Amino acid sequence: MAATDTTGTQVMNYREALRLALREEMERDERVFLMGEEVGVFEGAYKVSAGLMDQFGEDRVRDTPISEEGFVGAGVGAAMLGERPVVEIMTLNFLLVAMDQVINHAAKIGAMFGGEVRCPMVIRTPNGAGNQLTAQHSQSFDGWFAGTPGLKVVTPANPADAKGLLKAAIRDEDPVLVIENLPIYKEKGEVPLDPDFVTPIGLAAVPREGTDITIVSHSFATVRALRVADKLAEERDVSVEVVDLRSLRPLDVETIAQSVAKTNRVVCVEEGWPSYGVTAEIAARIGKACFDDLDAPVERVGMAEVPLPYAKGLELAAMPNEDRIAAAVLATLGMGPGAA
Amino acid sequence: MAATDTTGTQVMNYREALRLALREEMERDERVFLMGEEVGVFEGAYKVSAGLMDQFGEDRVRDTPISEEGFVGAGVGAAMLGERPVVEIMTLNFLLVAMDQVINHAAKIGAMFGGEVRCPMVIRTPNGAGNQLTAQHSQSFDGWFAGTPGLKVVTPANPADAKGLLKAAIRDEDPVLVIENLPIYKEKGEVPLDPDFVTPIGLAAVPREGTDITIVSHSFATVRALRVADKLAEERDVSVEVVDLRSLRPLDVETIAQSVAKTNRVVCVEEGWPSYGVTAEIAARIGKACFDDLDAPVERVGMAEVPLPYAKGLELAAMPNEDRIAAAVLATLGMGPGAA
Amino acid sequence: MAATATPTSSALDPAVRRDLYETMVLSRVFETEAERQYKAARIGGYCHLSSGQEAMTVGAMHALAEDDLLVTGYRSHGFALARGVSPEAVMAELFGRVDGCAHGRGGSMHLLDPSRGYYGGWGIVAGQLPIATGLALALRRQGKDQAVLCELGDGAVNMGAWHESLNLAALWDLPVVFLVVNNRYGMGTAVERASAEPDLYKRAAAYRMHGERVDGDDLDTMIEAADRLLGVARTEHRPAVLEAVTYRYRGHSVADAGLAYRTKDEIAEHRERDPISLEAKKLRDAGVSQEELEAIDTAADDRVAAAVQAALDSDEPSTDRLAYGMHALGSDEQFARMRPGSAFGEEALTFDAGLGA
Amino acid sequence: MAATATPTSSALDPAVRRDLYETMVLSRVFETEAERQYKAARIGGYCHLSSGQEAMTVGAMHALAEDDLLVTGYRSHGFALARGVSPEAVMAELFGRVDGCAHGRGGSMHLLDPSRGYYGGWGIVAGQLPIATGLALALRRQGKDQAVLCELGDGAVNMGAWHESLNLAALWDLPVVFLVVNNRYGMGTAVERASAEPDLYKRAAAYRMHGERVDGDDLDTMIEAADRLLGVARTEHRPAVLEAVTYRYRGHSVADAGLAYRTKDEIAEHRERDPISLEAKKLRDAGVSQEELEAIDTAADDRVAAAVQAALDSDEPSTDRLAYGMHALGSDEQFARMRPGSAFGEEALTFDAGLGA
Ligand SMILES: Cc1ncc(C[n+]2csc(CCOP(=O)(O)OP(=O)(O)O)c2C)c(N)n1
Ligand SMILES: Cc1ncc(C[n+]2csc(CCOP(=O)(O)OP(=O)(O)O)c2C)c(N)n1
Ligand SMILES: [Mg+2]
Ligand SMILES: [Mg+2]
Repeated sequence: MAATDTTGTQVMNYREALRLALREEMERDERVFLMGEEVGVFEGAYKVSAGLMDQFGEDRVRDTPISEEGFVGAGVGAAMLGERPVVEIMTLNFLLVAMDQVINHAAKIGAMFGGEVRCPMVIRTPNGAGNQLTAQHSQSFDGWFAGTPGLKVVTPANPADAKGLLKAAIRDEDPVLVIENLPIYKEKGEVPLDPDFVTPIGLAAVPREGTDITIVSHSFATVRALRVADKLAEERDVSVEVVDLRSLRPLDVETIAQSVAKTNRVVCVEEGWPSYGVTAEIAARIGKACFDDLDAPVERVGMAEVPLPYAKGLELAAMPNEDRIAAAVLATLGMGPGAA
Repeated sequence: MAATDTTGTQVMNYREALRLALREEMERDERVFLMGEEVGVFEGAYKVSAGLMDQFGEDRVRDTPISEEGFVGAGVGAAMLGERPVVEIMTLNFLLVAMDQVINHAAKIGAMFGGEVRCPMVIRTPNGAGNQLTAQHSQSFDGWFAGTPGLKVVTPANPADAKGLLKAAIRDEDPVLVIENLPIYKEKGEVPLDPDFVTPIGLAAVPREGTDITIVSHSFATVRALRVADKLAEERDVSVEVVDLRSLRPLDVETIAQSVAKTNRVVCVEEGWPSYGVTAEIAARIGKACFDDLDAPVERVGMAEVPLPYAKGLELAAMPNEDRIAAAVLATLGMGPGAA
Repeated sequence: MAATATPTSSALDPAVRRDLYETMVLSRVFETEAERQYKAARIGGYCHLSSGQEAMTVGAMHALAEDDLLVTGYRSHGFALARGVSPEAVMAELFGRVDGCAHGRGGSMHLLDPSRGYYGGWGIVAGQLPIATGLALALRRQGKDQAVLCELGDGAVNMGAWHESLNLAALWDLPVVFLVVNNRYGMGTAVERASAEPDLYKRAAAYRMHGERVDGDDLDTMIEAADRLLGVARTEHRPAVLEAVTYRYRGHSVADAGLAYRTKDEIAEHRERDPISLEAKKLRDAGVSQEELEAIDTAADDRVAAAVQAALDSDEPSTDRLAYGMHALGSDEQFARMRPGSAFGEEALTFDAGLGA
Repeated sequence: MAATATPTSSALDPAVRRDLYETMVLSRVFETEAERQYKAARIGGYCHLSSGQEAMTVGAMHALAEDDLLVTGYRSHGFALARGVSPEAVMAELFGRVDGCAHGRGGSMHLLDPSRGYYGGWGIVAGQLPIATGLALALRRQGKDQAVLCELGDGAVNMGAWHESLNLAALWDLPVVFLVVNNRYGMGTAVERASAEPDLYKRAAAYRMHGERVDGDDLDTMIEAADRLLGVARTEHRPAVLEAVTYRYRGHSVADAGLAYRTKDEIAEHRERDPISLEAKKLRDAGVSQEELEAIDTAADDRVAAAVQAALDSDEPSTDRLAYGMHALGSDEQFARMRPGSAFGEEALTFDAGLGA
């Protein structure tokens, strides 16, 4: 997968795209180093960093003890002194034990110290559910970080953005949380090979245009949204536009509003719990920015509001599966069961 | 303040009302005990527990080391074995270091273990800003907990609810987060003396009725909302209805919707950052439940989205002060600057 | 600091030794079958096996008194079985069925049985330590002379929760024994690459707590130490760290081949000192015949086959009961007013309905 | 384990001793004035004084080399002053003015001066430890022979962050000295009521790290120990714990009378061994006259009065610059598309405008 050609694109999966971004940035900038549990000898719990310790050595691909609070904070300190740490957290769930370093330290530095010192660090970690990992291991706290002034939060939903956003994050002068996603790791797509390809932070994408209704989503929900759009186009002749947020903070309200101004109907989808979640903010923004454009209430679809149960059937039922999304789209269009 | 009369009401401040609730519940039920930093000898950082160690002894009013993760988790374990721990966290900011025990342990127990064991614990802690405590000490993460299935979250805004909701929380069989508030501690009000007075969890209050517009708020934002309502009634002849949420999870959408159905206009106010915050959820719910009732977009007012700066002038400007709330109300009524 | 010696169990009654051997074999056979069922996609999620650790597990459970309490991490099939949870209830849990010990809600990582004092089965590294500390605090408040055994891995000793829990337990004289299962690796990270003090038991001294290391692959050693330290916890209300050195044969979880960070030779070397073989030898030395031992194997096979069948026969949980158990009875009423503008069909979420459809 | 001895500073040059004394007096006078200004409502928030701890502070800062780094908790006026941050910049920070060392954004708890290697000034108990560890890691990555001094309180040693940081520092051979300021209490909780091992320095052993306890009220002792351990950190890249025993005269913060948990007698007893008086005696013994000592007092008074005046003369930060510093230059563009449907007037929040109006 290590491309030497740097023009054009290559098909690779999401995890390979992340690895390419890491490799390119580590080659470009000595200050970049990777740190986390099992990133080195084990090559990453999800193999994102496979081969990197061999290439860059133990200092730049640093295995840590199980001590998230300690090594996230160590990343903060190293960043303050001009390093460019990329800290891997095995899954987003484990960031709970390091919350204080992220929220009350990394995010505070720029403002609290009057601009005298910066914290250019990256934390990368997958969110997501779907493999029966049960209640403690299947969560998406994306909105908590996106609601924290001082942080930036990006959520790539395909391999190209995985490369582009991770590189943008590493080059950013502020703390950036890159939320990857377990089910997308194996998804494939075309990825630009240009080592200076970056995806700007704060810019949503419209991976599918449509005219009848908008689905706003991020991370794996975008993958689902695109599938639902395909299916509804085929089966119900509905034209769905998909807005992939890509960045939760800053949030690109402009792109959302433009889409809703065109379609006048919208469903917001997320993998996590909707109440007080990401879709709450999206729906609230749309309610204000598009008040006169909306022909129907903004619908939301997310995980059922329960700690995710283990049994496969329960898990599938609880997750924002494509049937539930399609049903919400049709209901918002007045095409649901019971409609004419 | 220790009332022996148990009929009627008595004027006391919020902190005394909390203390009364603790004392009554500890007298009623041997299993109830208080634990936290400085709750005993020091009588509480904010003196809520003054006198309780004298009355109940060191075992039931237990001073802890500075180890929030440890003693919150100890509360979880004790609750699983049938105790009724009330864990004080000095301020909500410090719950960040114990996040994992709250979110990934306490909240999971009932569902993840198939209903085989429960966790009847209370965590009480003040949120809030306003005394120049600066970025690390002035936060309101209320929405994060309210967005966590398995938890219940209440936010009393006056002394009577402080007593009633804390007692309801202690008697509840589930983990309940009682979010108190620093600026309200000294506010006074009538408090029922009946030791069986409780405020039901999940029921909003309407402390002020009005016809022109609704302000939805909780915690200290309700105190502000009531002041703004007074002021606007007097100065601009505007009739503001105030809905005090009291409970963030469960959330009483019914009471909000009834109010908005009457007034057709609404401003949501919170002390924290609005983006991805509590008002996002409230606005999203209103957008859906009251789609046909709204005559104007739902406005939101909260803290400016910056880590709260120290300097008094900056702090005042950043907080959801009453001028900003009043301006939002008038703008929503079309009475703002520039309006006829 | 030194723990008061209590009568040791090293002179095990032969019948008891045989029983314990049966449990060790059952555990091994159960896990071998679990791996097979995982590969057949009847079990999902994470599935952490403990083959190779049976002497440690069974020894500790033998020392645990009936009314003592147990808390573990996620590598806990053996603990559940040795504590008396039926293979049917454990296998059904792995299959995600209603007859599982957590009614199919928890899976491999979240086994439990409060009726046997087993309070889970937790998945966040070291997250169970504060909880075990709290259980011990509750015992003290209730004036009981019972102990809590809290299992954790060698990787868990580097988490902040370890430090806070041990300090609280020591400061408050709580009856909890922290059983550090040193199987040499936390995922792919060897103990020396993770712990600045790789003699993990020595860390107990930072809390003026007793700590000791034992050979976790020898059943008698394990029983003696666990029994003694649990005894101190019960009677003198003093916590302790018991580090049991052992080895896991399989990868970290079923998904890990377990070879990136260690050699086949290393595994083979440990297999030569297999705890089950060690016990078989002791039984043979005590006169148990080869046929008898084989009968134990066969019985375990049958027992596990029956557990698989029972799990297959058990119902899948009804999807109408997604929120079962989440909140206590009566909470539906509290949530009733949340329904308008529902984001997720709160209508469908009820807490207090039964498990059935 | 034992730290290699490096030349000690106990034979302080008389001029240096005098300078250090001046700093100790300055610190005391500054804090007395800060308390007065707090009561006059010119200073808000939390304000933690360190009167009584001056020998520890000034001694540690003397041992810190110019290119070493410093991280502290929130009780840090003395550290900032002794590190060379001007009284004007510190007082202006307490007053919330633009000429404060954090431009009025941080206040008493969040002093800093990166140009002097001082990386804050942190308010969450033990939150600064992982950060100090990371600074030391950066030094190592950069191949530098500098050290980090990380101040923390006796109460902080019970936080998980302590454990994780010390393990990382020891495991990775990081040049950081953890200076535990044991002033006997964390708020109202005495050390023995919080730490199961009240000899705090002994906890270093849990990481095979050197730890030692010194009399923090004796300037020479403090300098010798800090110098020696920082030297080991710089040259051998080994961390250490230095526990300095001292006492705070005032309450936990200006809001605390400081008497609920200790007696007036206890305070009086400690005042009898006041570190400034001890140093004054040494100076007098070395021939410094009473007038000279009084002149130092007067100079400190003047210096602090000038600082107050400068702080008063400094502008209040413009409310148009609420978001100053939050994000790096160029971030405004990233946030531009967030404005429609603004919840909080994003229009008003710019990061890269200057500090002025
Ligand atoms: C806080 C946290 N971080 C990371 C993980 C992922 N994880 C699960 S098990 C494990 C290794 C634990 O090793 P050890 O404590 O030695 O136990 P063992 O698996 O050997 O039984 C890791 C890193 C987790 N569950 N929780
Ligand atoms: C995590 C956390 N918990 C609680 C607090 C509140 N708090 C501030 S200072 C303090 C006492 C700290 O004592 P110690 O470490 O001895 O330092 P000292 O104040 O004596 O300098 C406490 C409990 C906090 N800031 N952070
Ligand atoms: Mg292990
Ligand atoms: Mg102290």
